[in-house]
Amino acid sequence: RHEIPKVEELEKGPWPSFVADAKQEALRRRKLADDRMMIDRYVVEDLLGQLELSFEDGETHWKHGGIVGVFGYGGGVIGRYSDVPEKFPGIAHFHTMRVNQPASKFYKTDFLRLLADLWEYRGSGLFNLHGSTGDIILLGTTTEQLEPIFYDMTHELDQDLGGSGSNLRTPSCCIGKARCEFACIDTQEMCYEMTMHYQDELHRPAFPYKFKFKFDGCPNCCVASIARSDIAFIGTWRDDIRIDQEAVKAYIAGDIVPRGGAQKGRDWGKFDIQKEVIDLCPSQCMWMEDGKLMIDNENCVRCMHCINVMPRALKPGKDTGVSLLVGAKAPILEGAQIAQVIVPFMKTEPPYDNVKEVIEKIWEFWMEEGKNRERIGELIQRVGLPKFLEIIGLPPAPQMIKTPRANPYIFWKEEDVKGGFTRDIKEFRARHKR
Amino acid sequence: RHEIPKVEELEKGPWPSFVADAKQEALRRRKLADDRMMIDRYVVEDLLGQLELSFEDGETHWKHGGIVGVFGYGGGVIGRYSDVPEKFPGIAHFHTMRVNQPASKFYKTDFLRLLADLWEYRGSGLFNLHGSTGDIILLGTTTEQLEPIFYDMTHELDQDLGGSGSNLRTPSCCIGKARCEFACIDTQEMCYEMTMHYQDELHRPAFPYKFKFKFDGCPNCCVASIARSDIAFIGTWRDDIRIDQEAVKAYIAGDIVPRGGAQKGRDWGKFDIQKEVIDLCPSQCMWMEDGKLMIDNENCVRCMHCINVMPRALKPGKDTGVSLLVGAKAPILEGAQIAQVIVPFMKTEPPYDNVKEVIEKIWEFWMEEGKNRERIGELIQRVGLPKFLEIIGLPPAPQMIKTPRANPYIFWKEEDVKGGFTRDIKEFRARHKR
Amino acid sequence: NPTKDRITDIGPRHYWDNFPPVIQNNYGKWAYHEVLEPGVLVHVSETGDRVYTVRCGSARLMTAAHVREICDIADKYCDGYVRFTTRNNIEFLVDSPEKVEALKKDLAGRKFASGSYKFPIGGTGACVSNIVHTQGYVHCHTPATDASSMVKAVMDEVFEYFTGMTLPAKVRVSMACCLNMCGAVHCSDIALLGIHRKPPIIDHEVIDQVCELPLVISSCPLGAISPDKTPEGRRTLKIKSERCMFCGNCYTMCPALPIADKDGDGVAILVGGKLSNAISEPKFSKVVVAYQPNNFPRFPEVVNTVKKIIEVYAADARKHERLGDWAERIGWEKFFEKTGIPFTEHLIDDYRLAYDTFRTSTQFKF
Amino acid sequence: NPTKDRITDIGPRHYWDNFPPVIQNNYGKWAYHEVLEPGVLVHVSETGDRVYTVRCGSARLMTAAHVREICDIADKYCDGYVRFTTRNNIEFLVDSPEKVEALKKDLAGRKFASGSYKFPIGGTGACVSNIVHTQGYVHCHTPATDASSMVKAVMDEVFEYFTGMTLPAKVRVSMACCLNMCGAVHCSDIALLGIHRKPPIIDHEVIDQVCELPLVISSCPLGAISPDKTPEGRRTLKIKSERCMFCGNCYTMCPALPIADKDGDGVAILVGGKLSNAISEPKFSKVVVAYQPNNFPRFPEVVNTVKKIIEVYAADARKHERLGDWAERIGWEKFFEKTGIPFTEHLIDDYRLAYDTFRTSTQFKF
Ligand code: SRM
Ligand code: SRM
Ligand code: SRM
Ligand code: SRM
Ligand code: SF4
Ligand code: SF4
Ligand code: SF4
Ligand code: SF4
Ligand code: SF4
Ligand code: SF4
Ligand code: SF4
Ligand code: SF4
Repeated sequence: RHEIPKVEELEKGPWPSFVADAKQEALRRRKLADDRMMIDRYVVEDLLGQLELSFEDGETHWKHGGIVGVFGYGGGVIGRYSDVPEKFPGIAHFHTMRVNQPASKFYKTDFLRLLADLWEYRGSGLFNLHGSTGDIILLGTTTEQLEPIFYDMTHELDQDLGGSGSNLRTPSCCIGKARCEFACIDTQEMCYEMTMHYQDELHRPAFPYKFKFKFDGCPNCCVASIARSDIAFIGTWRDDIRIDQEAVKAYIAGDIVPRGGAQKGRDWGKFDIQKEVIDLCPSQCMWMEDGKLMIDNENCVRCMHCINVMPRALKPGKDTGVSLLVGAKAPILEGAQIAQVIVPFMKTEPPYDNVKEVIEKIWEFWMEEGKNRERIGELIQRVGLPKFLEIIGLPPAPQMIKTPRANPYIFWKEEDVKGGFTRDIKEFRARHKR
Repeated sequence: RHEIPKVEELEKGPWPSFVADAKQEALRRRKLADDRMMIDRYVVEDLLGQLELSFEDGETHWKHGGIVGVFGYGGGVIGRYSDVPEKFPGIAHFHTMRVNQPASKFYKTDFLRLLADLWEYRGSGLFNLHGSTGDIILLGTTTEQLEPIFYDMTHELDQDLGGSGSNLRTPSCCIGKARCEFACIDTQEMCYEMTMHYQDELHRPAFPYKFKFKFDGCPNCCVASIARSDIAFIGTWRDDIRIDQEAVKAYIAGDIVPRGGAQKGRDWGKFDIQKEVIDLCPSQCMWMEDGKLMIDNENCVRCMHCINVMPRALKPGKDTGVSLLVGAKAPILEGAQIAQVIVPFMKTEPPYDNVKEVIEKIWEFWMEEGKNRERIGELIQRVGLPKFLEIIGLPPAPQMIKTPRANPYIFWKEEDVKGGFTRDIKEFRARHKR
Repeated sequence: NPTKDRITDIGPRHYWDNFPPVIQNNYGKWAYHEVLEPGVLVHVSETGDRVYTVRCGSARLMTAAHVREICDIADKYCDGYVRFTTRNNIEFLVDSPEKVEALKKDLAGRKFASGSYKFPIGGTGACVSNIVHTQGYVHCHTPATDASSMVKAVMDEVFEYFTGMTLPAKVRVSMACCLNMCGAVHCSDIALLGIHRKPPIIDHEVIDQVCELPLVISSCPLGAISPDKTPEGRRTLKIKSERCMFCGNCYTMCPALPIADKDGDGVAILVGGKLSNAISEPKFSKVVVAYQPNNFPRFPEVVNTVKKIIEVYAADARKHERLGDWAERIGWEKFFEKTGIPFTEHLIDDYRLAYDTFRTSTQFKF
Repeated sequence: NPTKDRITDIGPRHYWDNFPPVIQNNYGKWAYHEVLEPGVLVHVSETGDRVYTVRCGSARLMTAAHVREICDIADKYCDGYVRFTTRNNIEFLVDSPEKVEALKKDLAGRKFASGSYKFPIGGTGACVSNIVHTQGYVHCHTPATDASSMVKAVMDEVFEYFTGMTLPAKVRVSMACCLNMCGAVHCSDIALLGIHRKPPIIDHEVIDQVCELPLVISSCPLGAISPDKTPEGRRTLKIKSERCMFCGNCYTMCPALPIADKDGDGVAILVGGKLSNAISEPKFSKVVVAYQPNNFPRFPEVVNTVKKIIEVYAADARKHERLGDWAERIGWEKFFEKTGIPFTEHLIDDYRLAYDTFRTSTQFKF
């Protein structure tokens, strides 16, 4: 329908081309029967057309926001309207729906097919698999279709929407125990339980701003929890790394390829345990003794490096649990934050009541003290970590900081100081002339 | 004169006792002829008495400030009055004078004797050798004595006062070339020249706040320039570290004691060049090759460690010059600062005109933009380093930073951007409907 | 009546049902893994079971048709199961080496009409994996650049690094089209970030009707916005442009402050961030190129810079060393020297925690 | 007439005249040095000349009598030259080993009436050198503790570390009696710092006469001070005590806001700073004890803590490792464990750059 030379440029090259893909869908839609589509036939073509125009203008052609949604939910739908609807009527409305992905994104094809059918029928047929937060993103439909889609999805697919707006966002987790030998916690179960337990918080915005949960099975952080969630749940252990000395020898001898072969695209020479593991250990707590690899576990910071490089010889300990880190976010407004430790270690079992208790205390505090659009990480910075800990009832621990304060600007409380704060100038002046 | 049991406690113990010393002076004053003292005979005894009272009260007994000085100078004297003068009349006035010490604090005894005589005659006879900034501190005299002391000092001792108040403070330098093999710049000459050249700035406050110069001959920073001066001048080099391979061998063989024997109070075992030098090199740019010590000088960060440990084998390069770091200060108010690099390297020769040019540009900027009681380091933080560099006319260099910015909050200027900042909403709305 | 028969709060499907049997049977029992070749993993269970994973790139933005094709493949080889990774790659899991071979062959043969691979195999180990990214012109109202096109342009150019494992360590590239950073680029080895460089235009005609002016004023982190009146006496705002850092937060709050501009907008490149705690702590990416133009659709300047950085890193870094660890080891001054990227004043921090980025020592290289 | 014959702006004496001949002759020509024994250095020149330095402790606060005694010694052994170090030690320079021996003997014999050494030899190499400090109750109006007495108490207790060279590296102790930190304690291995813990008292009767109220209000970095009226309608100030961090800056600006208090004032202990660029970059000292009482005149709590820290450090650190580098290597959590110092909420930063002190990784020890 439109001339799209710049967009078509993107069909070339080896990497999967979303343009080529979109064009196949566009073609398909051209041929589809009218009753197989509840929205504009040319929706995909118009989208590509508007993209071309955006390239030319160097500016987006979507209008600002727009509040749409499904009844009773405050999130899950992002309203979107073209600002050149006369040129691209197919995308005059082009709302996305965020669909809560299953934990760690395993699918049965029957579900995916149903979803594809539904979305081709009532929407553009375009997906993001997946959105940055983890949702299945259904890209582009009209306002009228929102309720029917929700109805079909809940009734036929047993599937709910995800989060958007000032609420709990769709939690997400790494593959964990499903296919990873490093997992110290059951990320899927934890993610699922928290998602289900906090359905209300997820669907009905009542927070000062967005709030994200992410669950990583170990400090490798494959779901980026430490950088992208208001509470990062990260599996770890507190006993000793398990060592199989025979396997260590096999690594040294070159019988097992290090890091599971993840670097074998280049010839790095023979594996050197000293240079590649021991010298790179951030806490310098490893050494060789009589051909055995020794670890001073008390000084290990559980960085995973040695385990990553020699997964057949080393394994996390067995006394596993979770570390809670709080406050990661993107730079708007105070600058980006990586999450900070607030619970160095806790044991927990489904239904994770002790973890929920911490979560709820944090929310309570945030809802009370947080300003509009203030993330929890910013709030902690504003009120100070000591005060935050006091209110949440967590004991201060050196694990929460990289280093003690350098400045001596301590907020003493009245009860800390003998005699309190109130003093009498007369008494003082009796001792000290002006 | 006074009961001073607590103070007298401090006469005990091996470390030189200022109390025992003060008591010997007090005794001496008791015996001194009246015409040998222009201030109260009991000044020292009253000082000790007031100290005892302060111990009891847990509070100082000096009044707040007091503006006194010598004619035509805005600094050099710190006014001080007792707040219990009726008890301790000898120290009712107890001003200090700051006397500009000679560079790196070498003295001839004739000068010190004259000064001791003068100060015993017209002051308390108590000194600090030296004050934290570097001055000779004359502790305690009366207002009337200030002018006579200044007269005697300038006429008989050829000696001027130092700084206090919102001016250039007394510059100070490490021992440098006078007795140190590491000195890359002539710290005494530079310190002296700057002191003399800027006498007006030193004596007549016209700055927003204090300003300090300190000169260190090398990155060991023996005069603490990097932490305690608004401009730190630190000697360095940019060619190669000079190596005497024979001496290296001698160190390895144990024929020369490492670090000049500075650690020989304990048996640390045989010197291990690998562990003690090569492994501790912060830039990891050293290695042994065929019994020779190799340095990849391009990657050396001139930390001095290897030179410190093996001074007979290693010496700084010969292409020496000075690094300028700006903005060190104590924590009031924004928190303490260590000085930051603004000129990574410059060559300079007496009278250091190129350095003075930088200094003067900094002052000009600070006097224009600085708020009352704002140190230059705080001002740079307030306006931003890029803007500071632009105004001073220094080219930005990666040596000035530890790391590039993590946030993308860049202040683009209008001239950076094609088309400038002014845009027309009508034109925009022609492309984009509301 | 939308509440009729209404079902709500049912959440996602339960994960267990989505697991293929081999995963169900070995849940929590995995003993170790190996990357057999780029894109092909095997995980070995304590029970002796093995699961083979073939990982393929994906554009993330995909159609129903493409999803069905994925399902076809999964049905054919994987008993109807498939998964997506946290970086939007597609994973086909099978339980025997034979199936791996058949699957690989099948996948390699599938191409779009234009010749691009539909399912390029790779994205494992010391590679450039898929680029995490955002909506751009495809769906968002605040972008300063486009996402999908830039990702395609970059991935085309670094394709060999996706299908190979030749790097010292993994290189994670992320992309976000505005400072909101939905691509969470703040901790990536290489981050591509859309940036605005002109202050918002004020739509005086409507602003007092469509926006809460006091809220907009307080939304500006630098206090650049203040109340004003139009000549006609209408309430409006004014912006001190020398205070504006082009963050776009005011536009997020108020549609009458459009900030996008053809000449103003472009791309910043950040490098050296990471997420994992392995060896070094997670860290932020740092801005090393303040601006490159929005040269649609293939962003040659951006692509070349990314490639150059990867190449210099690949040649210079040590085994196991992430990009940021490399840059810190050699020193940022050497990073600029080696990559040939010019150092400009824009790269010097002047925001809130700027002091901590200043060089407060004489330890630097010339 | 004070301007008669006035001489001004003559600066200090020129350094060259103050140099003993051996220094003049070998200026800039020194080849290397050695610490022959604690307190005794030899520097060897390229010319073959040698200068021997005997370094002695000093109280810094000294009398004319003491200065004359120093001069007597310098006249006797050093041709009338003497110098002071940047840490207030006294240096006697001689040109032969024989003179060193005579000098040492002489110095060792000189004691005050009470038995303290006048000139303890030491302060070189891996020692605790003299404590840089400030005025305290001897001369200042803002102290939260006393300086000279605390220094004496500490040095008495760590005397063996001054006269020995048994530590892994130098340990620099500094002392400042209030947050102005004239002792520049912010970058010391161990820093003793007087702190206030009660907000200022307001001297309502005089404040509007002796202080510029707006200046005082703006002097508070936390905006804790605001205008107020007395019952009599006089202009005065009020202080929100929950916002006050007891910095004392308002008192510096205004004598009608005394902040010192017997029960409020005390000592904080900071550790791990350094100035030199050797091995690690210069760094700030960190608060590890938020408060210890002003137990005059010997501060047993402070002295014990200092001693404990030095002992644990001496036993645990590696050769060449400064205290801060040691603490960072073992981790601050281990620092607290090993020294037995309790970790309290007061040690967690909540000032401007606090975020950079937070642990943003899972890398920590239990
Ligand atoms: C769809 C998605 C990008 C994508 O293409 O994947 C997205 C899209 C938007 N994000 Fe986001 N964010 C998305 C994940 C993120 C992430 C990544 C994450 O969650 O891991 C971040 C960074 C992490 C964080 O939370 O800080 C993120 C940080 C933001 C911010 C900045 C928040 C901050 O505190 O700094 C905004 C601005 C705002 O909320 O007003 C924002 C706002 C937006 C809005 C709603 C635009 C706006 O200004 O109102 C975008 C709607 C685009 C559209 O039209 O569809 N988005 N956003 C992601 C959600 C998909 C999903 O549900 O799976
Ligand atoms: C005498 C001396 C302490 C000593 O016992 O040695 C001293 C004494 C005072 N200093 Fe200082 N400062 C002294 C060196 C320092 C240093 C160290 C240095 O210069 O290397 C510093 C830290 C470095 C710096 O400049 O930041 C220092 C940082 C301060 C500050 C905080 C300044 C800041 O920007 O953070 C103040 C507060 C003020 O200026 O109002 C201050 C203020 C004062 C005042 C004037 C008190 C006041 O609030 O007005 C003190 C007078 C005490 C008295 O009655 O004698 N003094 N002051 C030092 C000067 C002696 C000399 O000239 O040699
Ligand atoms: C599949 C996936 C998890 C998922 O739930 O989807 C995953 C799976 C594995 N990760 Fe990961 N990681 C996955 C995203 C991540 C991420 C997140 C990201 O990139 O956004 C990270 C953090 C990256 C960072 O630091 O910036 C991540 C950091 C690691 C590390 C730490 C590497 C390091 O040097 O810092 C390891 C250990 C290793 O590589 O040896 C690891 C190791 C692994 C192992 C070997 C774990 C195991 O035993 O199975 C898995 C296969 C490795 C491989 O791909 O070669 N995984 N891994 C993700 C695949 C993404 C992709 O398609 O490319
Ligand atoms: C005399 C003095 C300079 C002066 O102008 O007065 C001086 C003199 C020497 N210093 Fe220093 N330093 C002097 C204060 C300093 C200071 C400043 C301070 O402590 O306030 C520092 C910075 C301390 C810090 O980092 O906190 C200092 C850090 C060094 C270093 C670096 C040590 C390190 O491990 O970080 C060296 C190298 C070494 O020790 O091998 C050094 C080395 C030296 C040498 C060996 C240089 C030489 O070749 O002559 C000198 C004799 C060493 C000795 O005392 O064992 N000097 N030196 C100062 C003596 C102070 C005292 O009485 O104790
Ligand atoms: S975060 Fe750890 S447990 Fe989870 S997938 Fe990655 S390596 Fe495995
Ligand atoms: S997990 Fe990390 S810190 Fe612990 S021993 Fe292994 S490499 Fe060292
Ligand atoms: S700073 Fe360097 S040159 Fe100066 S005395 Fe110290 S070691 Fe010598
Ligand atoms: S001076 Fe420092 S950085 Fe340079 S080679 Fe020596 S130890 Fe290494
Ligand atoms: S990064 Fe910005 S422009 Fe891109 S999707 Fe997110 S909010 Fe929209
Ligand atoms: S773009 Fe950001 S800095 Fe500029 S006016 Fe808007 S909110 Fe303020
Ligand atoms: S530190 Fe404070 S109390 Fe001590 S001398 Fe300096 S200003 Fe006075
Ligand atoms: S002591 Fe400091 S924080 Fe407290 S009121 Fe005074 S200036 Fe403000």
